[in-house]
Amino acid sequence: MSGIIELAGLALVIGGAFFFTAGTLGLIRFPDLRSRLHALTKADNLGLGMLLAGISLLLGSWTAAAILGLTWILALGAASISAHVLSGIEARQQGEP
Amino acid sequence: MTSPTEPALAGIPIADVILGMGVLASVLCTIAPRSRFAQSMGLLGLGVLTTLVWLRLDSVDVALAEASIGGGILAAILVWISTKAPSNPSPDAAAPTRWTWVRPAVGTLCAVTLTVILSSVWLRAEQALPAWDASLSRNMEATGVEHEITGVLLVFRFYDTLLESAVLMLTGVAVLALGRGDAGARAGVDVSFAARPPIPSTLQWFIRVIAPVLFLAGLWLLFAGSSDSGGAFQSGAVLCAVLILLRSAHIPMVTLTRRWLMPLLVAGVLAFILSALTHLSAPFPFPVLLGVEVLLTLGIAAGLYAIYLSLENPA
Amino acid sequence: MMAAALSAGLDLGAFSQVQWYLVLGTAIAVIGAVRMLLTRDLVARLIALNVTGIGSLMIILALAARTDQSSNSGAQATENDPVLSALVITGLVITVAFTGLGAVLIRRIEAPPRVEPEAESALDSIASPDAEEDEQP
Amino acid sequence: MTTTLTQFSLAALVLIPLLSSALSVLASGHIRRIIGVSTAIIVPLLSAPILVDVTAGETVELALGGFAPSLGIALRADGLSALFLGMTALVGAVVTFYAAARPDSTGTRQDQGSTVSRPGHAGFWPLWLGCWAGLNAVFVSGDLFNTYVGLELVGLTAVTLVALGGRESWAKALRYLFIAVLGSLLFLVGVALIFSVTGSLDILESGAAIAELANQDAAGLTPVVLALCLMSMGLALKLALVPLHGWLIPAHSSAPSAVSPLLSALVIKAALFVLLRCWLWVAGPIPQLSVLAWVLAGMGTAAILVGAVMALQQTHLKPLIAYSTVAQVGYWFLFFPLLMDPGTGSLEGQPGTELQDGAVLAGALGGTVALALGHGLAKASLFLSAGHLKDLYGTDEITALRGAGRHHPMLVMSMGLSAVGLIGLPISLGFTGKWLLATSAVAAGHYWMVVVLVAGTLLSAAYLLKAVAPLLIMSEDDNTTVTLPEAKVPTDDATLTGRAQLAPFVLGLTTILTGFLGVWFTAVLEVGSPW
Repeated sequence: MSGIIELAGLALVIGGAFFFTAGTLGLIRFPDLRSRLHALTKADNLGLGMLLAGISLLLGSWTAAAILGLTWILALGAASISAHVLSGIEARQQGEP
Repeated sequence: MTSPTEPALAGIPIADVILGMGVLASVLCTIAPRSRFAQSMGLLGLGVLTTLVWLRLDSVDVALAEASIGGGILAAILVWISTKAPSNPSPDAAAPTRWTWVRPAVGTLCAVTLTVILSSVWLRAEQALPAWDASLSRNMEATGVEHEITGVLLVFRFYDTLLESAVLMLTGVAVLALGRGDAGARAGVDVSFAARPPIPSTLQWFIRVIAPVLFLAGLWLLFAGSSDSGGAFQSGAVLCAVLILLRSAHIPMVTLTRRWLMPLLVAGVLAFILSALTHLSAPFPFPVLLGVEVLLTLGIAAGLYAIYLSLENPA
Repeated sequence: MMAAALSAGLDLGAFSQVQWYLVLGTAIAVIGAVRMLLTRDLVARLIALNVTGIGSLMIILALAARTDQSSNSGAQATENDPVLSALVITGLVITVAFTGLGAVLIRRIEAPPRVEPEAESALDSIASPDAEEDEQP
Repeated sequence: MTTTLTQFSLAALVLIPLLSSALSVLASGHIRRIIGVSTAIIVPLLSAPILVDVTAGETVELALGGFAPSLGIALRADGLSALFLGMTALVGAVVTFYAAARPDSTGTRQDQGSTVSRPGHAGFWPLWLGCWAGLNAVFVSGDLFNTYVGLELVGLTAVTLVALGGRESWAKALRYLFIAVLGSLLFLVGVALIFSVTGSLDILESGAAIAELANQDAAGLTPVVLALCLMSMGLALKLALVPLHGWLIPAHSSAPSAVSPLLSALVIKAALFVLLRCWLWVAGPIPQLSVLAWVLAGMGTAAILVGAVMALQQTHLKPLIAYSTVAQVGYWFLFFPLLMDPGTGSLEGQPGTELQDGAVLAGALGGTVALALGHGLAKASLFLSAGHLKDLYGTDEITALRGAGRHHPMLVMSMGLSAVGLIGLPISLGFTGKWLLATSAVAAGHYWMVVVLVAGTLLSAAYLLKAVAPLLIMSEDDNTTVTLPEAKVPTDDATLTGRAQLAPFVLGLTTILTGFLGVWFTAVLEVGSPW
């Protein structure tokens, strides 16, 4: 039983790492601010979620899972709000000049 | 710590080699650029990587302190001095000497030779173990605290912590004295009424939602300090971060700041001095310890917030 | 000369993690100190001072980790040395205190002498970080 | 165990000024002056029992919190710290009375509404009392890292005290901040090196470990030599030794008139005290350090000459006095080569010269400490008088102040007295220091030091007379009455400025009176000395 949990955990962690690299690639490749923000918030948040799930599986304790879940929600909030603010500024700048 | 099975390059685990190279790279991209904003962002990146180094060196307390003080409060300071760049360009750019490569070349040459000399001495110095391992574990139960670092900070070497919180208090007093205002009891505090930059409503909403959570996290860090890693300095920095967020979200805190900033700034040091004078050669009882630590946390938050206030409106 | 010194250092048995961070901390402290002494821009000097602080604290914490590694008495894998960690935390807070004071002094030096409290929106200056916008709107 | 009175006063010397600094933050302008004056009365009273106990011959020690030194921190006051504490208490109290009598001398402030800057800054009090606590913390600390924290406390408050001088002193204060922090970080890396070799942070314990390491194998001492180099460089930066003195002149001369004496007389003494502790108590005279000792002595000699030559070219009083500080710092580094080989070989033949082994070392250290403390008293009085004149007449240009002696006899008299102390003319503390240093140099066969001392004395006589003489002489050519720039001070608080002139006079007088204490100095320094 524990072997499967460990395997699943490792798979999640590797998946998370993959999504992070995808997000960074998006940041470098995409031309304008909006699509970069899009790539970043989407891929990184998902990657972070998988990473944290994998780690809590590997740690195997419910309290750790709860704390990691809380950190994930906070990170989600921070990422989406800052993306919103940045695109808001960019929109106002596009609008002005 | 580093389990022997970890893959190693000449004895150093691979993870540390990569992290070390990352830190060196971020140091170079902190000091190399000429624009202030790039340097500030480089320093913040360096702060994050240094937090990882502290974790690799197996010290969670220092990592927490670096993340909250080095990363958080430093970010607030650097944003203000890098975005409010003066109209005149930085002095370096103003004096393009004919050989612009001379200065960096001399710098790198000196840096390389000094590093080689210093590190060759470090490597050949045979280390001596600290003399306090045994006495530390023996006296730990006299402190009434389980976590060793908090025990050292607040009981064994409380004098260092007292002087150091006095340094932070006097920094708060200094930056307020440098501000405008008649340097009386509320020197520079009326600075907090100056205009604040407007921010979009979503950010304001998010800050109002997240502030209690962060406040709770700060308090948890403070009380976790007695049994696990955490303590006065880390929680003080988190509380100051909450204050900065509330201030930038235009939450009306003017009367709060006017009445409470100075007393809070001073209360921690006053309580620490009075309890130190009464317990000169006897360790602190636990209630005194807890009271002093809570007041210290508020003092640290007030000190760092005073720095932010006078940075925001130098007036 | 440098190669000899380095090789002399290297063949000193296995290069343990502690010594790697000792050398790294020394390098960072030296780079920061040299950069601070060579530049005239105030913010660059303040940031270089911070880098030197990080380097010197890394040296102390590497010493803290050292105690549990070379004490391979194997009896108990003690966590690293709490006293030195406490010193590093104290050093960290002192570095931030000085950085704060330096930053306020820089702001005071660079703020034009008799400016009314700036009411312009700082949002634009944040939004366009690279253009060093003039402060007066 | 109960703490005796002297042990309590050991800790109270640091905690009481810190307590009053914290209280003064809450108080308004007027009450801050009362708190400041009361602290200036309490601190000398606290340092009295320590001086008595130390002259009785035993070092006062207090293990804080009841924990032994290697784990906890021990406060320790031996001969060296008792003397420095005494001088700091005296100079600090007198300058505090001066600042209380003349609040305008504490800096310039800009009120909330107006943009014009007015003299007097109430922020002076918490910062100065914090600086005083930091100084006392450095002098009584028995732990290396605790000394670092004390140095930082002194550095931070000193930087801000300079910055109180208004807009043109901010840039200079910032430059002082960079140098002070760089010096402290170098000192911190040196402490880490010492710790890594000795395993303890306590001064006496690490000194014993190094001594035992020295007679074991000399190879293990390279880290100690490197640590001493780093510490000496860091502290030389904070002491403004010649090649590194650029920051001191603008900082000390643009500081407010109540702050300059504190900087020159007290703040740089903390770095000198730590240097003496590290060289004598931690490292001890190990032969590997002789190269570094000669480098420091060379820099000291250069300091005496360069400082004096630059002082001769100054036209304003305060920069001239700041350069005189740079010159006097050189004297305190001359005795290091003596430390390395105090052999009295050169005196075999002469009759009646069998000195015990430690005599040369005791004489050299006594001379250096007497010079440092004499400089503290004299420089404080000189800076106070120069600041007083600058505040009164708006300028400290020497030619503009020609003939000021007629209106302020006591002020110029105290400048004369402190000039005697700085030059080292007989019966002043400076003379005692130079005499002790010269005799131990001759005993140890270092004749070059006598040449340097004589040259330094002549040069300091030149630039100090250049500063003080015009104030006494009426106009040179014809005897028309001298036109002084009109006094800026409103006539109603003339009594205050009158009484405030007493402060530099008292300090000038003590430089002369303490000249008789030469023997007592060497006796007190014997207590807890490493040899």
